[in-house]
Amino acid sequence: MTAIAAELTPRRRTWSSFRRNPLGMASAAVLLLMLLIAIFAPLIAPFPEGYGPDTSQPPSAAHWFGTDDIGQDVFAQVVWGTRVSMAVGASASVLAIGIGLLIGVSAAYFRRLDTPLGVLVDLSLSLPVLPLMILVAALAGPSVRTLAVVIALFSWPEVARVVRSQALAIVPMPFVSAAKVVGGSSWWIVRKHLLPGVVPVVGVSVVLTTSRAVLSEAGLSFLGLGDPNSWSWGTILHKAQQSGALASAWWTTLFPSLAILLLVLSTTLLSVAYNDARNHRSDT
Amino acid sequence: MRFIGLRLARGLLTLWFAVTVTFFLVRLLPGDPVLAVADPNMTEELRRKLLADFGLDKPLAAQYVDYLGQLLHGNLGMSFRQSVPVTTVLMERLPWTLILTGSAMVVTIALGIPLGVLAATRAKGWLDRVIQLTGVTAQSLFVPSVGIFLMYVLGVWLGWFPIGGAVDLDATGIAATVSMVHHLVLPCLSLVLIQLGGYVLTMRTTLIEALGEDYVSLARAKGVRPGTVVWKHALRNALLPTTTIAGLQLGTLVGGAVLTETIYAYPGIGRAIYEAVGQLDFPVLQGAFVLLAAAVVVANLITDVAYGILDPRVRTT
Amino acid sequence: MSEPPALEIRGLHVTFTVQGREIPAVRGVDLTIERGQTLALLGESGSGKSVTAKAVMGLLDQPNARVRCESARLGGRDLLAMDAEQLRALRGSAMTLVFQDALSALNPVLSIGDQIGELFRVHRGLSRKEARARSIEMLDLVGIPAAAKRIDDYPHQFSGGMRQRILVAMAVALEPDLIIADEPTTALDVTVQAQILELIDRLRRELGTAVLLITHDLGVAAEVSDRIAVMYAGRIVERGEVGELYERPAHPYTEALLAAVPDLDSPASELRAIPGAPPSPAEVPPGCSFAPRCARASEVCGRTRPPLTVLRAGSDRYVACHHAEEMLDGALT
Amino acid sequence: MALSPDAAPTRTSEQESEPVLRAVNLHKTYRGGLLSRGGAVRAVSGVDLDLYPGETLGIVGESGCGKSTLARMLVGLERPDEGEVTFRGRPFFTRGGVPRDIRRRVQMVFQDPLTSLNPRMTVHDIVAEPLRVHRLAPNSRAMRERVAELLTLVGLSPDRMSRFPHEFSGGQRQRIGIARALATEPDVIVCDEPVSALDMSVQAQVVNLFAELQRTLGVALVFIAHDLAVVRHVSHRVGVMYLGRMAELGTAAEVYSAPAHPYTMALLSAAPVPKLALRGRKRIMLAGDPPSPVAPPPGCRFHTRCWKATDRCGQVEPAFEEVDGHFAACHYAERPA
Amino acid sequence: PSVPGQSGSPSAQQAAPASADRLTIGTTADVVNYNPLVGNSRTDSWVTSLMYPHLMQMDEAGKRTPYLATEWSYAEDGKSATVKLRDDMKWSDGKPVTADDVVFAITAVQKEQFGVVAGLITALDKAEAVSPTEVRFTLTRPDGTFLDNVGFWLPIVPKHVFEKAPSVQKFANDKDWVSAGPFKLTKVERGQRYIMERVDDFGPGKPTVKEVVFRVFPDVNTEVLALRNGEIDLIGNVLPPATAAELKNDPKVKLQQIPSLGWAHLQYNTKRKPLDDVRVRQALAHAVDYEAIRNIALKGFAKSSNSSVLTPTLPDWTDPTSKEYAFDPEQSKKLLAEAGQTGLKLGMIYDQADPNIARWAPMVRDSAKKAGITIELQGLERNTYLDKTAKRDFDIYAGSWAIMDNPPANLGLAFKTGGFINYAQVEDPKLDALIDKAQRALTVDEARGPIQEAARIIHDQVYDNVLYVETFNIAYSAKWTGFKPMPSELLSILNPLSLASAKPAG
Ligand SMILES: Nc1ncnc2c1ncn2[C@@H]1O[C@H](COP(=O)(O)OP(=O)(O)OP(=O)(O)O)[C@@H](O)[C@H]1O
Ligand SMILES: Nc1ncnc2c1ncn2[C@@H]1O[C@H](COP(=O)(O)OP(=O)(O)OP(=O)(O)O)[C@@H](O)[C@H]1O
Ligand SMILES: [Mg+2]
Ligand SMILES: [Mg+2]
Repeated sequence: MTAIAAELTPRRRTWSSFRRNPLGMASAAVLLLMLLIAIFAPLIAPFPEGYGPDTSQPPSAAHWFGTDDIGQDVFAQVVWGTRVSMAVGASASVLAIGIGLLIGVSAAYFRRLDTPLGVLVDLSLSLPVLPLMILVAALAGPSVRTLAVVIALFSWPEVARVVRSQALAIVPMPFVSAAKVVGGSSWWIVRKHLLPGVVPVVGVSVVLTTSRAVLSEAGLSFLGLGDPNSWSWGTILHKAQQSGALASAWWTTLFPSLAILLLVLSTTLLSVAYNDARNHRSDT
Repeated sequence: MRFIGLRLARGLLTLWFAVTVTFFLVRLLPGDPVLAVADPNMTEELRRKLLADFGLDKPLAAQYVDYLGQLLHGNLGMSFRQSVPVTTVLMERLPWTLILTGSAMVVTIALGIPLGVLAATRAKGWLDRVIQLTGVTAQSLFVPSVGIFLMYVLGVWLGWFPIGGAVDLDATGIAATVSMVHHLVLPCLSLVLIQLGGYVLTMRTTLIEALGEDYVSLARAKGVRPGTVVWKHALRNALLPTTTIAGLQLGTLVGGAVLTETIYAYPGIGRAIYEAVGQLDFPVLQGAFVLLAAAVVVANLITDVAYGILDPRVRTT
Repeated sequence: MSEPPALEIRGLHVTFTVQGREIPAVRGVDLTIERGQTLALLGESGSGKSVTAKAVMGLLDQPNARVRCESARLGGRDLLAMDAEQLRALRGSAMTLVFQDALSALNPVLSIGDQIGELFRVHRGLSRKEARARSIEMLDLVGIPAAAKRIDDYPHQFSGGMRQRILVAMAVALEPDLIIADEPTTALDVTVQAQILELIDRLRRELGTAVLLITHDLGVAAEVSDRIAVMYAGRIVERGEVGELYERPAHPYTEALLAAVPDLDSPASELRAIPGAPPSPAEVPPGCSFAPRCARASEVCGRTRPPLTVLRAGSDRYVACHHAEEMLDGALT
Repeated sequence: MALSPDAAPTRTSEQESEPVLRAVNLHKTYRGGLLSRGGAVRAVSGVDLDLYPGETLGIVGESGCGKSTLARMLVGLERPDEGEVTFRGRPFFTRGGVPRDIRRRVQMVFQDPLTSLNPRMTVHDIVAEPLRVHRLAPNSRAMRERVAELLTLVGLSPDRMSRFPHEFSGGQRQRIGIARALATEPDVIVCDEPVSALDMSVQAQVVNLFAELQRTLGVALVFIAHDLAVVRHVSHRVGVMYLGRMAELGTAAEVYSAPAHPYTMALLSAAPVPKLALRGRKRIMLAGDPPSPVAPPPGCRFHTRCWKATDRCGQVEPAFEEVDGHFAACHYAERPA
Repeated sequence: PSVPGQSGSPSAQQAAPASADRLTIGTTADVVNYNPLVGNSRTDSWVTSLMYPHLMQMDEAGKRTPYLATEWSYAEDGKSATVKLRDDMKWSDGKPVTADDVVFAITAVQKEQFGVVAGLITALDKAEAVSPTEVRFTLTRPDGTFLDNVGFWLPIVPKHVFEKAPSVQKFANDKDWVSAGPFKLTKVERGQRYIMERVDDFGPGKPTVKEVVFRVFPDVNTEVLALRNGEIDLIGNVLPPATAAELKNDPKVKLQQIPSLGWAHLQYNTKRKPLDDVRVRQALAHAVDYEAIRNIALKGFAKSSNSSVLTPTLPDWTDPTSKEYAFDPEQSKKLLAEAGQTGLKLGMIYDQADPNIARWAPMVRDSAKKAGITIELQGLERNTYLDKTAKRDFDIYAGSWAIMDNPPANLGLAFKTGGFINYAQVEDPKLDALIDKAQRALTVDEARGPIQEAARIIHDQVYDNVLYVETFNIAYSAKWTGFKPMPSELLSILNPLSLASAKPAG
């Protein structure tokens, strides 16, 4: 194997194997598209506000995704919802990964911290999301930021677990010992060796946490704990449900549901494809 | 033995921690439990009396000590709102939740493992792609959307399944069981859908990894039949991560599935918690959390034991 | 010898496809091992030794490997004419493989008794109980003390040497015609190594099994083998009876290899390393693969690949070098 | 790298009498973790050794006898349970860990050349790591130059320094590890099986490199290996370990030609030699498996497998006795008359 | 409706005609408290009001009608009141319902001070049973609202059961119910259903339906699906306007429209600057598009109350001269300029779980924007919302009152200084005096003058900004008929007398 590995760096190898996976590429394209939609939302559709005479219209040329029960354009809602949903997803996962990285690596490297941190992780996994969400929302007001923080608070334990298990595999590696022998401090080793080492796993984690965050955001908004001043896909669904039009005005639920599905699906597929690409054993 | 003792100690620590955190958390919730119970139009005296009745007039620390004391006696207190013991409130819901989440878990595992194996043994073939894609798609579904879709299509249009509820009123004996299953199908299906992907994908990944191991080559070199190679040699090694997922899930079983129970009007504990939050029924909430934490701790223990059964290297005796 | 050789392989090619590129790992290998003989396969890391072994065992059926062979006969049976099921029936009974890394080759979650017994159950159709009894015998045979007690233990409960012996036990359990041992002792220290080699050798003597021993260690090869084949970049470059080959290597690579070994008797001298690195299997030069590192390389070496030819008619020495004759002459003088 | 044959290592008599590294009565026991079944592993129990400037001390012994553990203690990666390691008379293990300047002076070369190099770092970063940690280079230019110098020193072309370790061959990787060890200009380098993962021909390259470095830089080496021939080739003195203890220690010539301890004899006899003449020679086959380090046998640790063992061996632990600078721990050591 | 013993496929159920055996009602929450004196949730009352009679019911115009009481009146001086009871009501254990029970219930509330009623009987001195069918209330001051309040709100409980509890208020009453309504509770499956059986000798007449089953659903959406699927016959909850609009065309479903007794409104915190300035409040009132809210958010299922707190539901009280504030952003801007306000920025709290308000809250924000006012929505979780309201911690409060059945009493609570639901924190002596006067009046005719005067002040001062009075839609299966509608979601067609008279159609 060595002779071949020598020809391509693992990164390039991963990339070239990734490139040949149509699902992975399609997912990446969809994500990119959604990102663009999120960034350029103001150019695509005006912010959905106000009310109009065309209430509960099915999709038409004027309103691609139809209108809701107060006459707002569902397409515009979905477009702007992309922004919030992706922002919450991304920021929650960044936060969760930050905390998870720190805790996971510490637990793996500082043996003494392992047990207390393990208890902390167990605890966090057994904590109920909903009351905490209500609590934070009440103390800080239901805003996109609050949502992100709360979701992050519930996602980090999983990241921490993954990171810890990966870091545990790195800690006994001779190159860590080598760094110690040349005089590197613990902080140095954590920074220069452990963190870069767990980054690839975290890459997958980011994607998965993001998709879970998107679903959580939708769920919380659906339960009425979202930010009323911005549009997210969960908010659209929540409003559709509140208006009692879930089943009849199918367009008010279908499109946001599809958007959620598409985003979560493509992020998940992306991580699967990335994982596959990284696993050179299953190369064909 | 020592290992079990340590695990147990750690479990108790986790439990205590959870009880403490949730105790204070619950009491930080905005709103006034007294308001949620009695008419807001009450006199100050009544208010004080109610607070005293609920034990909310003492300082937090004293309330906490009281609670711990009661908890040690297995007493979870009385529901503010319903004036019945918390245990009663929870035990009414727990069986339903366990039926729903438990059956979903069993079905998921029973489907997920074979599908994962199928995908892994045909890695990168079309069947693998189909299984993967289905799993991932199902996993990405948003519960309320699926719920409404399923209820509308299978319930209202086709009339195959009832809308909401857990069992028919008149059914007794076998008919009751049939009706229970009948009501279970849709909520269970949507839970299975969203969980299946996790199992399939994990199973697939770990099995592919295991199939590349030397001991699999050795089994083949020994002339073992291909099926036996997969199911006997590779699968058991690949089951550990799946066990981890299942263990994690096991711990959340008693917590119910708020969204699913809500959508399908299933009388589970998840909804009870959701309602108790709305009613600021501290004792019920607190009791539910103790139950959740205990379940997580027990599930961890079970997972460890399962690890030991699956992997002799972990065995402790 | 009227009997057919235990193993006879002609023109074995193995090509891997990695990312759309073809990697010919083995390119035309001929191997013949007589019954009761040991052939040691030497060669640099990555020269294709393990791949050859796996190809012979029929284990290379992953989608990215392509195996071609002109003829393959195992004790007279034509391996190429068999279907997958027939081949499977031969594996483990008529030909067996001893893996290099004993810890990863034993299934960690199955007991030793289960893993050995499986052979008897699959190939001999024995019952669970009978298979168990035979497994205990096998453990005894390879010198595991208190075999009956340890039969239900798991691999991690054995020491490295014991695990390796368990692998050997599996390889010899059904008295195969051929044992392929792929670096069976590299992970072990010399005392245990000696025990394992002794064991394989004893079984060869007693059962008349043919052994293909793959090794890095020239010392090991010298001690146990009858004949030696030296591989370089996917081909056999020299083959012959062990004594002759060690005394008078006819290929510069063989010579260099022998020279690089430190000598217990004359520690003072500098070790002689082979300059340069072996060619990547994907891009082997057109001529002799060793030419870029060879001190004797001449212009012809870079152009035409020397075929593996018999050195002297009637002898058993084969070599693939344009300068073989010079080498031998040089050695003589 | 032209090296005349006569420059081969033979320990000169005008050696400095002050050892650069000294280990006294080192003990190390690994206690089982939560999941481990058995008891504590007594990896090293009571090893003394001195390393003099400019010499190579070879250490051999079977797998699991505690060689790596000893090596790790000698470089301060592992704190001994008992005993002390001193560098030029200064203790290694202080309350605040190993003093930084001692860390600088004592370096290690690891067994597996690939895993001891962080696959995510370039060769430059790997070799520069000690320079960064000890702030030995004023700026990045100086650092590059120093790295280039080090790479040249070990025979690697400096223009490949921005590549990753996996792009190098085994021998080259091992050289990178050596370059890293040399970066701080150490006085001692402990090499834990630096060649056992390498091909014969690559092994030859690395062994030659060590010899030359020692000659030009004068570092003291501890050279751990299980290949007896290689150890013989590089060492001035050789120690033989068995089950956490030193069984024999003496000059290479003496240990190889006149082993005093039965274990050494068995080891030497078992080593395969690519000489047909020696084929079928009488090997000393040791009975049974090595005892478990969890419960080492009482008395002489080797007595369970020793053909010379008597009752005394099972009861009394032999002292590590010196005769003319040749130590052996055996009641029946074969000493030249 | 499913027939006992036949729990087959739902489609079979759909085909079958309704039988009088069972009426299934969809509700959205479990019964939290079976003690009617304590329980205060709407969904609880649906069940408990079938078990515990009230003295009076209400007709579609909000007027009190007899139930347990047959007659009632005040003494001349207004310092006492008498109520005559019917003599044919029995508790389910066979004991008759008597004046003692009424006295017990009101005295318990008076003594232990709990529930809605406690705040409504502050004028009560004592209650006594004159005869088994007559109760006399002695009052400390004349209070024309007393009988209406007690009659409508006070559930009558069996003394012989409730008196055994040390504290009536803490009596859970969660099993072995002794009740006196048209149906008695026989079986409870929490989270799923409540089964009630017909009471054959129900005083006002034997109910047609043998069994009433309440089934618990998470929300109206599912209830609608179940109704369409034939699994339930009646949805207790009010339909969201959009659903009602859609169900209108469903032949299998009938809609019953009933007026609300309350109204939806915005209240401005008059203790906060600049909302203490009436011009700012008026500017805000001009910045709401009332028409649009009624037509779009409520799909036309709402009536204007002409910005008056005297809604058209109670025609006895309404003031025909009241005019609705016009949606006029220019006027708003002018008023704001007069008040010296620029860039006005306010927060508006509301209960995110209330579907109607959640829908029009953004409309309020968006129309205010046209007048240059920024309103930031604070859609809150229910308890947070209640907490903030109780603490008067808001700029603008958006909400609705469910039942304002008696203007003199209700306006007192809502607008008198220190009034318990005086969210706007109005302190207006003139208003206080007018309301007091109306409360003392013993007849509507006497009270109407001062109340209309008070309502005009509330209108002009924008102490309350009434948006609309909702027209509730109650859906039931076309297989049923004979319901007696009453105003408000609390009564709708889900009240004892209505269910007692319900029968299968055709
Ligand atoms: N599954 C595979 N896919 C692609 N290439 C492979 C595969 N297996 C082996 N190779 C390549 O085939 C060549 C020969 O490998 P092989 O394992 O036979 O070497 P070897 O002689 O056994 O070396 P070593 O002494 O290190 O074990 C190597 O270049 C290796 O990279
Ligand atoms: N971190 C550790 N925890 C527990 N036991 C250990 C640890 N490291 C080593 N050991 C044990 O200590 C003993 C000595 O190990 P060490 O690695 O020093 O042996 P070695 O002589 O280097 O062997 P090898 O030649 O195989 O490298 C062994 O029994 C080993 O299992
Ligand atoms: Mg190999
Ligand atoms: Mg070692």
